[in-house]
Parts: sequence; structure tokens; C-alpha cells
Amino acid sequence: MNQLHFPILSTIVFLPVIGALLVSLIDSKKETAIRWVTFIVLLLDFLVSLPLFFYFNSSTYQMQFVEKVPWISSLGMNYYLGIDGISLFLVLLTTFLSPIAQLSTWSGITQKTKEFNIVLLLLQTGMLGVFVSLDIFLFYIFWEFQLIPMYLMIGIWGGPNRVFATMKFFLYTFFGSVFMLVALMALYFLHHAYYHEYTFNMVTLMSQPLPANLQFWLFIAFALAFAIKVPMWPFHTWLPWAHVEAPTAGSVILAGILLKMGTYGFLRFNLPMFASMTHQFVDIILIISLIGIFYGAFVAMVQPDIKKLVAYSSVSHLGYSMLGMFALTTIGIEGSIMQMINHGISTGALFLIVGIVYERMHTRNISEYGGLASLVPIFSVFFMIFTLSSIAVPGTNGFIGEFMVLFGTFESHKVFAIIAAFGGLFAAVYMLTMFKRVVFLKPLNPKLLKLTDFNLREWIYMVPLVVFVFWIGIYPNTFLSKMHASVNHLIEQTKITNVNPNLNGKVSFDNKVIIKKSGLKG
Amino acid sequence: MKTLVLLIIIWPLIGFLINGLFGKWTKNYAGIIAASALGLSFLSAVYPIWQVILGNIYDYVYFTWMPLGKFSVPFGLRIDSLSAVMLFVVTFVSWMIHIYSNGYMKGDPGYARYFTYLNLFVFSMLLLILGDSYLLMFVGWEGVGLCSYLLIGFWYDKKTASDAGEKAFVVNRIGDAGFIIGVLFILFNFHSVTYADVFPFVHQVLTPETATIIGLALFLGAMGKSAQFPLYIWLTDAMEGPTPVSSLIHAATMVTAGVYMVARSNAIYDMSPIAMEVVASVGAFTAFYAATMALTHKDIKRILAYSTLSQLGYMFIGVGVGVYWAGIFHLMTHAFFKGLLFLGAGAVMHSMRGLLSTDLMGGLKKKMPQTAILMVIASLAIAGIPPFAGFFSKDAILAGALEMGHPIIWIVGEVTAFMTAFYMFRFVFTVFYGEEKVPNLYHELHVHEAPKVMTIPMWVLGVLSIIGGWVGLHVSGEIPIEAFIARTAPTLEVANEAHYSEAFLMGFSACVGLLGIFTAWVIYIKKWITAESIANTFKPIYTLLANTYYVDEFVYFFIVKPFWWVSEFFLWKIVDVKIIDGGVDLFGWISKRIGWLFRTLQTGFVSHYAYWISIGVMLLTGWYLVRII
Amino acid sequence: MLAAYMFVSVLLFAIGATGAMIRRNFLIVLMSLELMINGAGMALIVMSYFTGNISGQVMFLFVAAVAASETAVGLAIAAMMYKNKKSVDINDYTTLKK
Amino acid sequence: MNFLAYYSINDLIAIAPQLILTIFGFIVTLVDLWLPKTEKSANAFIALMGFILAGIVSVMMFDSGTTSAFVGMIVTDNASLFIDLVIIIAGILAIAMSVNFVDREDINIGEYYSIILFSSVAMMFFASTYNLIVMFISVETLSIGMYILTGFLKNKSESIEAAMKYFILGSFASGFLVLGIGIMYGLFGSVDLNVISASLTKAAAIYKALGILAFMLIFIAFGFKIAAFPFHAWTPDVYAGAPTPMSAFMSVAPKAAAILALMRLLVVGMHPIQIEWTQMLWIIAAVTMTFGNTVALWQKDLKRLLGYSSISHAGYMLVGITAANSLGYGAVLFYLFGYLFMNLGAFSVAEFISKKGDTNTEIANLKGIAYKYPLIGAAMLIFMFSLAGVPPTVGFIGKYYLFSAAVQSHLYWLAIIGVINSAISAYFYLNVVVTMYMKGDTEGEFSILNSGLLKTTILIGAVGTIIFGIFPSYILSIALHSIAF
Amino acid sequence: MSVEIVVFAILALMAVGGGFGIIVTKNPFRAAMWMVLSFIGSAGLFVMLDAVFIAMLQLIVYAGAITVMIVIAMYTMDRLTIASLKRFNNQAYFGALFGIGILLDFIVIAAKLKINTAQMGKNLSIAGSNVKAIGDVLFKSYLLPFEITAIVLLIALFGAVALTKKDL
Repeated sequence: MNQLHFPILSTIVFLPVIGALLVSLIDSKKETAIRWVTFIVLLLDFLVSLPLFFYFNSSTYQMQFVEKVPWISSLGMNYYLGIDGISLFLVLLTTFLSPIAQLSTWSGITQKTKEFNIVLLLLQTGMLGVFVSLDIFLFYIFWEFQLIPMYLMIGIWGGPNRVFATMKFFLYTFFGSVFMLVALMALYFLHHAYYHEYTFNMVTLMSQPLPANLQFWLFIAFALAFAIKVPMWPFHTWLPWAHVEAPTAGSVILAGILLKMGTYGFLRFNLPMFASMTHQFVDIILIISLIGIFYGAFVAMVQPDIKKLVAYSSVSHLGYSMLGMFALTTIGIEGSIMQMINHGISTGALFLIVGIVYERMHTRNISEYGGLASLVPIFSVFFMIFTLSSIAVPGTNGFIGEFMVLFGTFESHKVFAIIAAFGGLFAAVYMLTMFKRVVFLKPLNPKLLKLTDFNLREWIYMVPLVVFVFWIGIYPNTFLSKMHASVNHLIEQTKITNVNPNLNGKVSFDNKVIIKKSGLKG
Repeated sequence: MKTLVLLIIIWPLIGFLINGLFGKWTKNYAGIIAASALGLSFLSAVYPIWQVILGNIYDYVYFTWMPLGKFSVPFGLRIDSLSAVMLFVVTFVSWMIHIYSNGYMKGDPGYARYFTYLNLFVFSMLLLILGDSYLLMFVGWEGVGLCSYLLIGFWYDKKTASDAGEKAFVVNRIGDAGFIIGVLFILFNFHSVTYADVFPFVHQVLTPETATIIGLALFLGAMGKSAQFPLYIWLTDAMEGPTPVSSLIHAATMVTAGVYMVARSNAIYDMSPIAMEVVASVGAFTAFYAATMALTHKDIKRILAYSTLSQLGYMFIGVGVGVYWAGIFHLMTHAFFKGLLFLGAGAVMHSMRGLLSTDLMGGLKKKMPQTAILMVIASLAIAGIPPFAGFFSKDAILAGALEMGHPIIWIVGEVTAFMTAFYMFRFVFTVFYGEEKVPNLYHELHVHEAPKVMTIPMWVLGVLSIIGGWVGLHVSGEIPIEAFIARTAPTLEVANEAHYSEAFLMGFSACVGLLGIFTAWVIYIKKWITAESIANTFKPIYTLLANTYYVDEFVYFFIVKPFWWVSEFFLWKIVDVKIIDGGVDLFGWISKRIGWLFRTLQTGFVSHYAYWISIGVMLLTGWYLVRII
Repeated sequence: MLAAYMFVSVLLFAIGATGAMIRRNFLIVLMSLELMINGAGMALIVMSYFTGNISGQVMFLFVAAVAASETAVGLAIAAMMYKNKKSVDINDYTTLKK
Repeated sequence: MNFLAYYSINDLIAIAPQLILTIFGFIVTLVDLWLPKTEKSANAFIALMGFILAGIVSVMMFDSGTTSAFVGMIVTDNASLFIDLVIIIAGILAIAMSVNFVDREDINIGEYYSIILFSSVAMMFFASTYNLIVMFISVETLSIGMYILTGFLKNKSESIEAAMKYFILGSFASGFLVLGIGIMYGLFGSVDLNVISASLTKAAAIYKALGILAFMLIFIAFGFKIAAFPFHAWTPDVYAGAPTPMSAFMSVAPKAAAILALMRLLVVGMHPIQIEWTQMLWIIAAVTMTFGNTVALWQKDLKRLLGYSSISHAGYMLVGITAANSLGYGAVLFYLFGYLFMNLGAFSVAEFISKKGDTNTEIANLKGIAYKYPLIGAAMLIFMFSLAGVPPTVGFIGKYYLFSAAVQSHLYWLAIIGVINSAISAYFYLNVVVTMYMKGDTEGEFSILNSGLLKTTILIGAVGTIIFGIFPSYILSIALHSIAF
Repeated sequence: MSVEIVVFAILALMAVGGGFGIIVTKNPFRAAMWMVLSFIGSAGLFVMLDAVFIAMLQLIVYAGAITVMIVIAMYTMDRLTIASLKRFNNQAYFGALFGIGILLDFIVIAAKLKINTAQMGKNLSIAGSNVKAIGDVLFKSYLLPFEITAIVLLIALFGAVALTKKDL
């Protein structure tokens, strides 16, 4: 049901595309005009997305702000948008982070600014599309589409060996999601075999799960695609490359939002649709997430390059999120969503910080820094706040997410929670050693002397992030209250495991049916 | 009343915000703002403490902090007898130290920043004490750890200071992990973390095994925070921070948080004798172990640090054995005299322009008479000489240990008491009495008495370290402090409580203290047996003690170095780059290799293409030829 | 008798095919291709005779016409090759490879 | 015997598009005699008019039910009209591409356009007949047309080499076709696929086995035409050697006609032996895809790369046919429609950067083109992503339907191989994008074939790829409806 | 009966021998001669198969026109160069191997071939004339291929002229 009776989701998703067209008309010489127009469009997008939060009815788990238009009716595809408790905050995170990321590029990106801003706007559309689409085909289209702008962003405005990084990034994710495509098709036909209806509608697919023996390969294919995106432990090697080579705005969005698509995918596909298989895979995924937490922390400790360090830290943070999710408890999943949002804010902010310093110093390895506290005090204070939030010091947003994840996991798997509790320790180790070597100690490197502190623009995009760090830290209820209904419903769905529809399990496809029945139910 | 309780916390927070945000403008008034914030907080604490003494308990909930599915964690403050004592100690001693710091830190470039951190520290410490749930205690717990990290590494351009700060935070984090696990167990079993919902139902909900697990987990947190045996390595390095910080954080308040936590969760500990045993024995061992190291050290602050370690050991013996009130009582008195000792050491350092090693000092009595007298009072208190505060609290603990059936711990306690007395007076004699070791050093440094602003708080603490103990005297049949604290933390009922005469115990520990002073007097004043002769008779032991059992080196080479090496060469270079990344690139390589093989088909010769067509023909027809043969 | 005739036509076809594959001279290849199609055409005629249905011969007509036009184009290509590299050896033309 | 008893006017109407093109072929040849050497491009516009007229007629004839003409030789049903449309659009775009190209290479003679027209006629006949002999003749006609067009750049040795190779291998393969037709005619007494299919269903085992063998021989020529694995070897050399507009035309139009003819042969003719040909096609499709994609990884020249990519796309289409269900056949038709825009667009960009003598089409020359000619760069980006099968493009939608058809008939492994192949293909397609965007700007001036018509083809290609990528439902429903057989 | 077999054997030998001669001789002129011999042989076989008109066509079109066309083309080239070319290309043994492979395949097919020879030899000519039968069928049901063949010849004509025309 669409409370606002106004296609708000479509406007949010396609406003950036209009913006991109607008920007493409501006002459590429007028860079400030381009930057202003893009920023205003993205800001507008954020303002338009605010009513989603206020009009959101947190009592029901039904999809809200729904828009459904038949797209390819002959195969049961509809242009079907909608959000619920789970995807609400991811949409808000996207619309919130993008204007900030754009603002950070005003001095960072100097050549080909017009193309950059167009790519950034298209990326925004791609990401929003993933979070709001409820038709799995539409989901897949947006899922792949957002790869292109990110690919171009890393490839064109990236660091020295950006081509290798961007190719690895694109191919790795594309390879994973291509298996998801086959699984999607199999799901489409298997669902028809059992429920005699050709549909891509996520909600119906969730409510009518398949018999357990069929779910095995589907689960693995979807899990592979999402694990690469999260990135879970063995599939993470593209992340450091992509982060090191991406421009600041690219890293912010990559860490802030793109990684969340993996976890969101698990929440939308693997948990509800393949519930019985989820239960069998819980232990394996928990172990992998644990490895991810500790592995990410250990390898982050020894990184010479700040960006790589923060990249491996996201592997560790998202390990927590996956841990909470596959504990299959309400608090665990809510904690996992909170962890996603917190990781978006704190790691996004850390990348902005690194970006600010990189813009002035053009180097990222830690050994060249030192003693920033005495040179740029305000920068160091902000840097400290975000370090604390990423170490999950209570009072900041990190703690809320981590504690809920730990408790959620504790409820179902005590041993894993206890091991994970020690993860926070290693997070402190790598973040603080890096923080010490960059901010404390004496400023030995002469080049550091010409560092300038925050200018007005940097203030503007840093303050909201700090506000959210403490707002979630101190009063997380505003966010958690919106999630309860949807998360509880998701837990109910993961409980339906023994499904035996009327058919005797023998899968039969009748080939000719698509053509004869022209009016397919969407 | 509700807002008054909240005010206690808000004052330091306001102080923190003013100094933090407007640090540039409140350049030299920062000290005054911070001190006055603390003063106001103490004043607003007096009335509630008085009410609590009169017998009522206050427990207010302000808002729900974190909704956890079915139940939620409220943000609430609670003052009962236990937290009242802590509240008094923390607010009063911090107030004194704030005043003292005004003098000590004058002229330091980070003046405003110092007071911001100090106020934040007090805010988190108050949160820790007044929080009405384990989670809020944990918030304070980590907040305090954070502030100690900031304050230790205050002079951040010194590499040793930043390393020490970081080491402190990391070791605390190990403890915090244990604490979190304890909190998880509590939350899981009791469905809530607030004390009001946990302690009354301990018996119905918990089995002894879970109680032990919770107890041990929480104790791991306590060990991290209060620097007990394995996790004590950060405290000695924490001396890198400014001395008032050491006195406030690493003597009076933060390190005692562990003791308060164990006392607070006495209901749980009562359920598991094993946990109690562990706490007591670790406390005893730390006390003895730290005392041995203090014997040989030269640096004033290091000696005081080791003495703090050993006194903390005592407190854990107290709470571990079951006499919670004794542990808390010793905590209070220790806050007074140890705070004073550190302030004194700070005064000495301040006038000696930062020189710390004892063999440069001698006969300071002449130059700094007031500090000398105060230091003597504090040393007497810590040594456990009757009229002074230390005696009553330490004796209560040792008596408790004996009565509760822990004779070994009692013996270790007594031996440590002897050693404490010895090293304290070794310090006093070498520094203040005797002649000037380095001719006219004092003259060059024109050493002089500490300014007024530093001596007044020292005098106040001096008075308190004398009268502080009297609260432990038998008055009208029962010890006031024991009754007061026992309201929330009743002493453990032990079946065969052995009764020894009060007088015998008191007398014995007093003699031990005097014996210690006498031996110090013999060696350092009379020099009948010089320290050097003892040193080379027990050469191996001396060197072992001198460099603290090589623990730091051990930790560095056997834990830190291999850790870094494994994660750098094995995890990163091999596993990440070679195995996983290699595995991924393998796909690329395979497809290229297949492409290379196929590529050789395209030789450019028409005839070869024709061959391929005929091969295709032969395959297609051959495959189905079988059917017609 | 059918087998005998079919043997001849298949033999002609195979010889033409082998010739096209092994010879270097484009003209000889042309002729062997011609022979191949002729063999296949013969098969058509044989089939039309043994099944007693005239359309096989009509089809041969079309095959012959196509073969002729193919040869014409082949010779045009041969002329071009000769003009370009003064040689009609197909192994001289292998620049397009890999 | 009255001649008219057999034929009437509606036979002619049934082959109206072919007739129009033939007439225009003659017009072009005649007009060319009067045109002075300088205004030879008038031929092009006449040819364009012919194609457009034929296009309009075939669209009008749509949905008028299947009419068989010439005593069952020709069947103009929706499918053949659909493919006629594809051929016509390919023809239009090819001619638009070659107007300036021909001028630059000074091969600007009337025959160029008339041969294109005549071979398009042949392709239309090839695609709309159930009679084997008509298939043979139309295959040979279009092949001869293609040999000539490949060799049109007389003084370029690669073009001659390509023509020579194409000629020898083409006639070699058509030899097998004639033999196959002969045996099939012998076994079942007729060359009409419906009759063959009827007699095959009730034939004895030995006849069936022999029928399979005859079919295999016939398949060789089809395999050669669509560049399936064992018979693909000519494609890269011919596409690299031939003049770019012609390799573009060749990569779409004859392949489309061959695929529809193959579908008619398999679905209608060889229905009784479906199991055998599905097995065979399964293997050929898998190997063709893998071959096309893996070898393309090594290519340096854009035209050769597109040659290998057309092999791999033939593989994808074979997957659709192997699925042997109506969704699969519809998907193949849709894919051909989509492939038309992608491939012609990509070839036109290749022509855009080529120098006189049709050389210099290496991928390296694309370096930094995106910043000098942003629209051309963006168009090439769209083509590359579409060929790789990345969404919002028609390539993705086409591949999606093909593989979902395979999944529908339980060919999971084939779909997985196909999907892995499109992942591998992403590498070399994106390599082109990398050279365009990410290797920095070029210093010197670009040597480009500056022609308005060429730019319009690129634009049409890009717009078509995006539009049919986002709104494929109309074309898809037409494609699905036209699979009546 | 035996006479027929003898004649068949001679003609078959001529056809196959001619074919073999083409692929073996070094000099293309002599190969053209062998081709003529082969075509004459196959024309003879056609006569035996009651396809008189086709035999005539074979003789005129194949033996006459095509061979003459090839020879004329050869004359335009320098006789020595085209004669001196090496005979087989490299790895020719592969070619021979595959040629024999194909031969074996097809011989098996030819041997096992079974067709209903109920109507053998009948209705190949109306009122005694083979041409009339062909003409009747050609213009009754095979009119369309007839037209397309016209287009084939046309394209071949235009193409050959376009490719070899000197001045464009």
C-alpha cells in the first residue's frame, strides 16, 4: 500500500538520472556549476527520501510506498518497488552519504569533473534501485547496473594501477552475480512448477518457499554472489585493491553502500526464500564470519597503507554483521542491520578523513605521517571520533551494533559470541596503532608542515556524520523501532522449513504454457 | 531529588563540553572551570550521600537507551550505600586533584585539553558508579579506559607516552571482552541487565556453574581494569602520563573500578566459591608479586605504581574472601593516602624539573618540609601503622581472610604488609632523609616548596589519610563502615567461621608494619647493612627483581612480535596474496590458457581450416554411424 | 546396383574433397571443388533413377548452375590473387592468423 | 497444361519484399551506368529506398497468417517476416556505413550495392523456405554474394586472402550440403521438410539412422554459415580481412537467416530425431561459446575481436535452440534483433577509427577517443557492455531469455557454462572500455572517417541497444508469437 | 546383363581415374584434361541412369564451358609460374588422412543405404522424352528455384566483372 499515493520511490531512484542528463548539458568548462548542480540534485534526493522515514508505518511488516506497473507481462515481470523496515535505512544511508561523498570531491577531482559527476549520479540510481526493487529481475538489473558507474569511477579517476583494480573488482562481482542469474531463472521455473504461476514478485516468492531438496543449489548460488559483495572472508581479495585505487568519493560509496548490498541480499533472498537450507548453512557461515572478523583484524594490523587498513577493517566489521544475521535471532538481525548502517557511517567517514589528508599530502602510507595532532587539531579530533566509533567504544554507534550482534549470536550460538567478543580487542589494536602513528608522535616529515586544517566545506560534510555517530550511540531507538515488525516477520519466514506443496515433488515443466496463456498473473 | 542525582554527572559533562569546544578561548581559565565543575558535582553529591546514610536508596530511570527485542536497556542512575562510598571517594579526591593540577600543569601548552580529558574521565567514572545496569557500567568502564588512554598519551609527541597509552587501552580491551561476555550471560539468563532485576533473582535463575562462568568473566574484566596479575603490564607504563593523572586514575579511581564491580555483583560471587577463590588468590599473588618488584626500583613513580598494584591485590583479597566492606573500605583509604603519595611525588618532580630517580635525591626534607611531613604521614598510613587509615582497612581485610578460612592468603598478606612498609620507608628515607647525594644539585635547580595551590589539596588528603581510618573503629558494637556497606554488599556467610581475638590480629599486623619500617631504617639511615651488600649477596634475585622478572621483554618477544610476524608474513603475504588472490587469478589464467590452446587452431592456412571442417564431418557422421552398422 | 553407383559418386566426392584439402595451387583446388559438387550431383541422379522420381534430375540442373557460377567467382578471385601477389598458391596468403 | 493453374497473384504477394529488393537491385545497376564517376553515392540512396520500401511492406504483411506460395516452396509466416526485418535493418545500416567508406576506398561502383540487395533477397528466401533445394540455392547465392563483397578491396591483400579462404571453405561445406540433400531425397523421396518429417516419424529404425546421417551432412553447411565450432575457423580471418561495412553486414544478416533456417530444419524437419540433435547441439554450443570467448581474450585487433565475439554469440544462440522450447526459439529471434544493433554499432565504431585501406583498427587506437568524441565513446561503452551481457542493455535481456530457456528444459550445466562464458567475455569487452577511458588522453589528432551517416548508424545502434534493453516487452512478444512452428 | 556391367566399369573407371588425375598432376593444364575425362565418364554413367538430358548438360556445361573457362583463366596467367608451384601444401598427409576418413564414412553410408526402389527406372520420361519430363516438373513445381538460379548467375556475373574490372 502506498501511503503517500505519490510514486515517491520512483522519484528518488530516477531523480539522479534526470540530474545526470542536466549535468551532461552543462559545458564541461564550467566545473563549479557542474559541482553545484550535482550537489543540489543529490541533496534534493536526500530531502525527498526523508518523508519515507516520517510516514513509515512501523507497525506492519508489509511493503510500503509500493508501486507496481506491468513491465514484461508475458513473462510475469513488473516494475515493482517498495520498502520495509530492512531496506528503509539502507535507502536513507545511500541518499545521506552520496551528497557528502560528492561534496568531498570538490577539490579532489579536478580533471574530467563533468564525467565524474554524471557517473556518480548514475551510481546513485543503481544503488537505490537495488534497495527498493521487489521484482527479482528488476533487482538483478539494478544489481548489475550499479557495477558500471563504480567500474568507471575506479578505472578513470583511480590511483596508479587502477585498471587492474577495477577489472578485478568488476570481474569478481560479475562472476558471482552471474551464478545468481542462473539461480534466479531456476527459481522462476521451479516456483512455477509448484505454484503454477510465473512471477518475479519477491513477496510471493518469499511467502511460497520451495521444497527443501531443491533449495540447496539455489542457496549456494545466491550466497556466492552476496558473499563476494559483502565481502565475506574467502571472497574479499578484491576489496583492498578496489579501495586503494578508488578516488575518495568512490571509496566512501563503495564502503558505505555497495558492501551493504551483499548483506541486504542475504536478508532478502537467502533467509526468507531458502529457509530450510539457511538452517543447514548457519554453522558454516558463522565460522566464516568469525574467520572474517579475526582475519580482517590481523591483516589490517600490518598494512602500511591507511586505505588498505580501513578496507580490511570493513571485512572485519561486516563479519560481525553476517555473524548477527545468521544467528537467526531478532536481536541478531536488528544488530546486523544496525552494524551495516554504522559501518556505512564510520568507515565512510574514515575514508573521507583519509581523502582529506590524501588531497593535501598525496600519500597514503602511514610511515610518512606523524604528529598531525599538533599541526591540524580539529582534523585529529574528528579522526579520533571516527576511530572510536569504528572500535565500537560505548556511546558511539559502533557499540550499539556490535553489542546487539554479540547478544543476538549469544542467544542461539553461545560459543561463537564468546569468540566474537574478543574480536573487538583486535579492532582496537589495528585502529589505535594506525591512529597513534598518524596523529600522535612528532611531525618528522617536512612536507607535513604545509597541512591546513578543515575548510568550511569539510566542516559541512563532517559534522552530520559526527551527529549520527552520537545520535545512534546515545538514542538508537529512533532507528530500531522502525525495524521490529519487518525483522520479526523475517524470523517467522525463516522458520517455515517443511514445505510440501500438493505436487509429488516431481518437477515438471510444460513448455508451451507461456505462449498460450497471454494474460500471465504478475 | 531525581534531577539532583542527574546533576552530579552533568556537571563534569558541562565542564568537559566547555573546555572541549571552547578550549581556544578558555586558555588559562580551563583549570578553574574544570575544578569548579568538580566542586559543584561534589556539592550536589553531598545531599544524596547524606540521604543514603540515613537509609534510603535512590533508583531513577531517565529514558530507554537500547531496545533489545522483547526487553530494553534503560538509562538510569542508582545510589545505594556501596555507590555512595564510591561517589564520595571519586568526587572528593578528583576535586582535590583538579585543584592540584591547576598548579602542576600551569604553562603546559595542552592545558585546556588536559582538563577536558580529566572532566570526561570523571564523568565516565561517575557513570560507572552510578549506572543502574551492567551495560551502563560498561559504558563508564570503556569511557574510563578511553580517558586513561588519552591522558597517559597526553604528551603525545613522546613516543613512550603514546605507546604506553595504546598499550593501556589494548590491555583494558582484553578485560572488557571478558566483561562483555559476563554481561551477555547475565542478559541471557535474567533477560535484563539492571541490578534491581538481577540480584534479587540470582538464586532462582543461576546454577553454580553459570555463576562461576559469569564470575570469572566479570573478574577477567576487573583484572584488565584494575591491573591484576596477567594484565598489569600497562599500569607501570601508565606512569608516562602527568603525575596528577597517575594519582587520580591510576591510584584513586579507575583502577578501583574492578573492585567496585566485584563488590557490586556480590550476589553472583556468593553463589560460586570457585570464582571467589580465584579472585582472592589472584589478588594475593599480585599483592606479593608487585611488592617484590617495588623493593628494588629506583624511579619514584614506578615504586608507587607497584605499591598501587599490591594494594589493589589487597582489595581483591578482601572482596575475594567475602568481606566486601573491607575491600571497599581499603579502597577508600587507599584513595586518600596513595593519592597523597602521588601528589607528593608530583610536587617533588615539579620542583626537581622532572627528575625521577631516587639516587639523585637525598635530604629533601630541608628544601621541602611540608611535602616531607605529608609523605611520612602517607607512608605511615600505607604501612598500616595503627592510628592511620591504612591500618584499619588492611587489618580488616587480613582479619577477614583469616576468619573466612584462607590462612595461606593471610600469611601472604602479612608478608606483603612487611614488604610494603619496607619499600615505602626505603623511599622516604632515601629521598627525604640523609644527605644530598649530588652536591648543590638542589641549588642549581633552586628546588623550593610546592606552591600553595598544590600543598592545600595535599594537606586535605593528609588529614583524610589520618582520620579516614577511624570510620573503621568499633563504635557501639559494630563498625559503622561495615554496616553501611553491608547494606548492599553483605559479607559472605561462611560455615566454619574461625574466630580469632580482634586484639591479637590488630597487634600482629601493627608489629609487622613497625618491623618493616625498622629494617628500612637500619639499611638506609643507619647503614649497618648497606643496600648494595644485600644486592650482591642475592645477585640473581636482585637482577630478576630489578627488571621486573623480564615480563615486558617476555610479552614483547613471545606474544607481540610473533603476532605481528604471523599476521604480516603468513596471513597477509601468503594467505591473502598468494593463496586466495592467487586462487582468484587462477580462473583468469585458466581461461587464458584455454584461449591459448584454441588459438593455435587459427594458423592462417586455409587447408588447416578445411581439415577442421572434415574432422567435424567425421565426428558428426562417425558418432551416428554406429547405429547403421 | 544402387550401391555400385553410390560408391562411384561417393568416391568422386571424396577425391574432390581430398584434392581441395591437400593441393596448394588454387586452380587445382577449384577443379577439385568442382569435382566434389559433381560427385554429389551424381548421387542426386542415382537417387532419382532408383526411386523413379524425376525431380532429382531437375535438382541436378540447379546444382550445375550454382557450380558454374561458383567457378566463375572462383576464377575472378584467382585473377585478383594473381594480380596482387603474382601467385595463385594459397599458402602465400596466410597473413590473417591467430 | 495451363501454367496459371499452378500459380496466381498471391504467390507474388507472398514474396513481395524479395521482389521489391530484386527490382531495386536492377534499378541500381541500370542507374549506375548513367552516373558519372563523382556522384556514385546516388546508388546508395536508391538501395536505401529499396530496403526501406521492403521493410514497410514486410511490416504491413505481419500477422497476416502463414501463406505458403510457389507450391509450398515458400512460407511467409511471422518468423520469416521478423528475420526479413532484421536483414533489412542490417542492410540499411550497412549501406549507411559504407557510403563514405566506399568513397574513401574508391570502390564506389554500383555493383557493390546491387550485390548487397541480391544477397539480401537470397537471405530472405533462405529464411522462409521448407524446401531443401531452395535452401541450398539461396545459401549458395548469398555465399557467392558474400565472397564477392569480402574481396571488394581489390588492392588489399588481406581482403583477397579473406575472399579466397571464404570461397574455398564455403564451397567445401556446400559440397556436403548437396550430398546430404541427395541422400535425404533418396531416403524419403522428397526434399520438403514437412514430408520428410512425416515419413521420418513412421520410418523404420534403419531409415531413421540414415536420416540422422543425412541430417548431419546438411547440418555441416548450416554449422559453417553460423560459425559453430568445428566449422568456425573462417570467421575471424574473413571479418578481419573484409571491408568493415561488409564484415558488419556479414556478421548479422546471413547469420540471422541461417539461424532461422536451421530452426526450421530442426524443429519442423528433424522433429522426430530431436533427442539426437539436442545432444549434438549441446556439445557444439558449449564448445563454440568457450572457443569464441577464450580466444578473444588474446585479440589485439578490434575487427578480429568482433569476429571471435560473433562466434561466441553464435554459441549463445545455439544454447537457445538446444533448449528446444518455444521460449528458446523466441529468445533466439529476440537475440538476433538485439545482436543486430550491438554488432553493427561496434563495427561502425571500428570503421570510425580506420584509416584509408581499412587498416589501423587495433584496439590501442581507441586510446582516449572517449574524451575527443564523447558520444562515440559512450556509444562504444554501451555496445561493449551489451555484448558482455550487462543489464540495462538488450544484450543482457537476450542472454537472459536464452539461458532461462535452457534452464527451463533442465540444461542447468549448459546455462552455467554460458553464464561463465559471458563472465569471461566481460574481460575483453571491458578491455576496450579500459583503452578508451582509462589509458589517458591521446596527444595527436585522431584519424577518423568523418561521415554523418556513420555517426547516425552508431547513434541508432546505441539507442536501439538501450531502448530494447529497458523496454523489450513489445519486440519479445512479437518474437514469441512468431514461433508458430 | 554382363555387357552393362562392363560398360559401367569402364565409365566408372574413367570418372574416378579422371578425378584422381586432377589431384595428382603437377601441371594444372594436364589437370584440366583429366577433369574433362572425368566429366565424360560421369556423363556416360548418367546416360545409363536414363538421365539423357542431364548427360548432355554435363558434357556441354561441365566438360565444355567450365573447363574451358578455367583454361582461359590459366592462359591469362604466366604459364611457368602456375606450373612450377609445389604440389602439396605442408602437412598434406593430414589432408590425405582426413580425405580417406571421409571416404570410409561415406562408403559405409553408401553400402548400408536402403531406399524403396519400388518405382525404379519408371516415370523418368514422358512419351519417351526425358527432356519433356524434366521441363514439365521444372516449370510446375520448381519455378521458384529456377528464378533464384537466375539471381545466382546474375550475382556471379556482376561479381566477377566487378572484381576483375581494371579501371573503376
